[in-house]
Amino acid sequence: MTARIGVVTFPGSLDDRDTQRAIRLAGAEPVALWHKDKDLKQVDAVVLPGGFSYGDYLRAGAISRFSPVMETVIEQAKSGMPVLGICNGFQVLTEAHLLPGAMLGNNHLHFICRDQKLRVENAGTAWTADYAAGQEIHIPLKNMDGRYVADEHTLDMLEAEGRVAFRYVVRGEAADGCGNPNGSLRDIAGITNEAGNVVGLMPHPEHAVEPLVGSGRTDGLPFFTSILKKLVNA
Amino acid sequence: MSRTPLDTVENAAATPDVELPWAELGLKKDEYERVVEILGRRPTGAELAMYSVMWSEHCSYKSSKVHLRQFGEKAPQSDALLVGIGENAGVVDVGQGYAVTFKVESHNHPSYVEPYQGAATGVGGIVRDIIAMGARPVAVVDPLRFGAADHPDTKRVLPGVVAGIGGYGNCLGLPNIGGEVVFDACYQGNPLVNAGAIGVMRHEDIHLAKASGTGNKVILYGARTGGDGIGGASILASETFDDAKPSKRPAVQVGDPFQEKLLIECTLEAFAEKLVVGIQDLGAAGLSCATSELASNGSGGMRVTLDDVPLRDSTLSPEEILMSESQERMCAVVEPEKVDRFLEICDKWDVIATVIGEVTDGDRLEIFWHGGKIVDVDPRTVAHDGPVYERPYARPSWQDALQADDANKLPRPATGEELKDQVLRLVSSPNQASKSWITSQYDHFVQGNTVLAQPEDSGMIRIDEETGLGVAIATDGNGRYAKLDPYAGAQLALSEAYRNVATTGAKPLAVSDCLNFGSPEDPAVMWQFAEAIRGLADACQQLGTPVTGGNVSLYNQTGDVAIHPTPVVAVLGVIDDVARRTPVAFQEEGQLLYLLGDTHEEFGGSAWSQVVHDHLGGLPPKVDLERERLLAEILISASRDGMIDSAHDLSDGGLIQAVVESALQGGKGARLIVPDGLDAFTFLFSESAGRAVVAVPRSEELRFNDMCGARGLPVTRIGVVDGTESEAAVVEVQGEFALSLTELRTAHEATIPALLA
Amino acid sequence: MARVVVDVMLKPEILDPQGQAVQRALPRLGFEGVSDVRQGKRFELEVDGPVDDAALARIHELAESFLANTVIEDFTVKVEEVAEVGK
Amino acid sequence: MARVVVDVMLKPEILDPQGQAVQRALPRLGFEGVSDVRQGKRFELEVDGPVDDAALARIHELAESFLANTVIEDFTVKVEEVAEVGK
Ligand SMILES: Nc1ncnc2c1ncn2[C@@H]1O[C@H](COP(=O)(O)OP(=O)(O)O)[C@@H](O)[C@H]1O
Ligand SMILES: [Mg+2]
Repeated sequence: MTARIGVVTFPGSLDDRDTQRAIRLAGAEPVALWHKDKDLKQVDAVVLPGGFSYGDYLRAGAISRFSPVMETVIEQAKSGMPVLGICNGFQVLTEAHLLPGAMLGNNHLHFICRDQKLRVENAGTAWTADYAAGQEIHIPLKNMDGRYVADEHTLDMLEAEGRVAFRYVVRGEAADGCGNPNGSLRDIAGITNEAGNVVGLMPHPEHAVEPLVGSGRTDGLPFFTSILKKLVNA
Repeated sequence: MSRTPLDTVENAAATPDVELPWAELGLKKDEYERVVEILGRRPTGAELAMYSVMWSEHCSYKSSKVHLRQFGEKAPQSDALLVGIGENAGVVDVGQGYAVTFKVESHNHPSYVEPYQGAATGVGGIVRDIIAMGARPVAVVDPLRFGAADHPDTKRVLPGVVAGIGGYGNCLGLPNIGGEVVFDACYQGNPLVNAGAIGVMRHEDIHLAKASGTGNKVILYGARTGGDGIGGASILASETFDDAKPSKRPAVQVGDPFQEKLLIECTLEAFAEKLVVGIQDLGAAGLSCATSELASNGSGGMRVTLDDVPLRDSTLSPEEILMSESQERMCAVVEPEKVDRFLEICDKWDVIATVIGEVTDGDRLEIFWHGGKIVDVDPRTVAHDGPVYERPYARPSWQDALQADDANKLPRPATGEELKDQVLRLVSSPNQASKSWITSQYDHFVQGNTVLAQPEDSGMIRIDEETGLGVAIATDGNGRYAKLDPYAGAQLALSEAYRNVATTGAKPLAVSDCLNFGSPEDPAVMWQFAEAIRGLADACQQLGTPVTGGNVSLYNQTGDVAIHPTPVVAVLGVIDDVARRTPVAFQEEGQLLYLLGDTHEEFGGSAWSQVVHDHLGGLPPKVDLERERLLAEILISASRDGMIDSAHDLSDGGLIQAVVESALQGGKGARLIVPDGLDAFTFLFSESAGRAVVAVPRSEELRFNDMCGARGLPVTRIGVVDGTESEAAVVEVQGEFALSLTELRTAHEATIPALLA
Repeated sequence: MARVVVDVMLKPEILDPQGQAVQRALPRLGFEGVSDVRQGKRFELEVDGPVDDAALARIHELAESFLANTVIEDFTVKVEEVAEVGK
Repeated sequence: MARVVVDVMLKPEILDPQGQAVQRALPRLGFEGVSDVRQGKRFELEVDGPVDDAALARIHELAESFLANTVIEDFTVKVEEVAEVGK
């Protein structure tokens, strides 16, 4: 038996097929979920993929957050089901208050697409167990609204509880993908909830799973093997 | 002025003396008389609206048609061509049952008025052309031209255009895999915003724009229709017919990429279920174009009830509805029993869809409004029988003087120090500098199949995961060359794009073009246009790459001053296994650098003459298509057989520009030796065509040399890849100068952000 | 029919790069004496029926839960006179 | 110091995809009775010195040439009372 991992398609989702491919390459079974269905088709985990759901109109993730599928995702996430939000998915998770803080427009006001260097800060979540804490990886980043913002109190809490999952590596050469790409507070690239089952990040691990395409690296694969191991061993 | 209730066909027949504002709608007197002759009566307002937009330069190609014919007449025999010129986009067989469609279009003028929206809707339009062929769009490219880099208006236009292309393309989920950015004062008031798209489908999924099968339904779906882009029609509506109407009609369209993304998904789902008989996107001339083209390409006629068109603005007149260019709309012809399913799919994607008519067994296009028949025409006369002009053309009087002003006579650098200084000026000049500030605003990862993207020589997309089948595309065009000699300039544009595709290891298959010129009413411009087409058609014939479609943009001029003639050429190629692609970046220290091809003293129109002397004169580099073909064959074989690890074609900026780019991308230095028989300056800066630099692993040296020798391609060893950036590597020309990668990187990468950020 | 306007602005403590970009451009345009610029959103809602307290309360709720993200934004709700707005 | 507010809205005849997306979402949120939504921009400018007619004229010019693209957008300029804005 392998794990079934759902990938939600919202209107305007873009990286949903790519995420399904990454799940397949990791050895799990991708299951397409539709935003209008509350039914999660008995999946073991859910990924909210990247894209511009509802065109990112109003605010990124703000409209999708109210879709029928999210009612179930919110409910299930609260009772422990692993949920990963990538880029637009991360934005949906903050809008749904499954993760604290909010995403704002990049401080340079442009879309940015590059192979970004990250440090794994928390290798204990459902989605990061195959990394080592402190490991530095390159994962493609591509977004308009990637600036993570929260109040000081929340930021301190995230740090104290080890809930900053990924940070942008800021020392080193820009040509090597270093530097805070969007003005995110405390260089935060991704965070987790208290239980470690819900993780959101801006960069796109599903575009770093094959040497031939995308960034040409495979640094993103451990996201999908982490969750697979967890689910199969569960 | 009171309005007659409705200008029906009946009414028009009964009131032959009513004067219609044909001149305001852009028709010439004889064109209007031709309409009257075709109809055997005066047209109704709605008919006049249709004829006037469909017979415009933009839709009818009336000035360019007589020349464009050469692309068909001289078309090389090619088994790869599945659908040729005349459809929304050409279709090329790339093997394994896959077909690829691609096309480039211009959105120049709107992008000057409103850079963001103009560029965004340009992407939207070209993508709908691709969907209309039955294909899933897989990538976009954007050849761009702007005024001088340091002109204040460039700072308004460029960032808006780039944000618009990115805003729309990124939101659609289409990777941007290539394009161009060129600055020249001649584009100051006429930036060129060309956008291209590629789509992939199975052979059996090719769809055409035709309405056949009596009783089949015509479905309009997508955005509601508003008063966009109907300048002419509002004259018709307000002056002749109803003065009380609001005259405010937007001159600029606003794009809704989210709506278009839904349109793509629901169209592809309908294709997959075989629900669609014929399909047409709505672009220029909106419903006028879609209905008349669908009807005239099919076997029957068509009846349309305009009242059923969903409107965004309820005050629109029927003439305006027919002419509206509202974005994000498509028109499908569907068998009656499949209509419900089609509507269901639209509903699933929250796309508004409405049956607005049906295919009839006659051969007339009839359109109704409020119960009256307002259009009754033979659709062919609207769509295909537009006027054709043989515009006068003449070689301009200044051409000789321009060509006599020989760039080879310009003062050249005399010392190593001067050479070094000019290399730095070259690689940091706006046209040769890194465009990553621009291209990093485009998503090139989405869809997970991007093998190569900018700044590679061509973009490459994997289309089959199992076999690694892929396609490559490059777009090129050098307006400076074309100004010096439009015939050769067009051939050089093709040569360069062809070479760029081959450099990555793909075999060039077919061509699309976007021909950007000044006013066709100027005989000098018309000569440039005629020469460019003749050059391109001749060269396509010789290289065996048919032109599958394209776009003409005329009237790109400010007052009497036209832009440089700018034929932009896109070449599509195929590669059996993308794992064999060749990148630009140097891969490994110690690999040997070879220059393929011949280097002559050719500086006319060169980047060096522009950057160092602000000069444009002389002749462009000599065209040698047989050499291009041989070079391409060698590059493709070498890539397939693993003989080269990196390759970069030589074009503007010459050899030094190419070597610096490969070095910076790979983070590796290079040591170069000026070959016997060449001086350092010519070696570094000449822009002779038909050349590339390749890096060969030492183990392959013999095999590679033998192959070139056997096939008769000149090959010269010019140096070696040496040193890594982290250890202070340099690009050195022995006995002349050395520049550190750090210094080169700063020079190459700082220019554009400094101008625009 | 009445128009209700909801203005949404970033909270003062949140960096507003759009507003800053405008402000930075002003001197270049020969425009001095503006010490701060903030950019926000304006929503114009055309409401059927009377805009009584109950309706306003509902719009307030809508703004709070949807039009604004109160983690980062503040908002105000006001009813606009139906009179034509001058330029 | 005074605050001048420039509201920039798409012209009524221009498609407003953002406003439409908001409007279409309302029924799903259980919110009925809004027949149209338009979304625009609001700029708050903190102006040093007095906002006299000359200053207003200059801000008007700024709005016309920079803050709005009058090909597709309309704008209004108004001075806001310095009093704290209620929530
Ligand atoms: N507007 C653009 N959009 C996307 N890619 C671009 C754009 N402008 C330039 N590029 C990319 O940058 C690289 C260098 O451009 P250029 O020097 O024009 O290439 P070449 O000389 O090989 O034709 C190419 O990969 C090209 O596709
Ligand atoms: Mg090239």
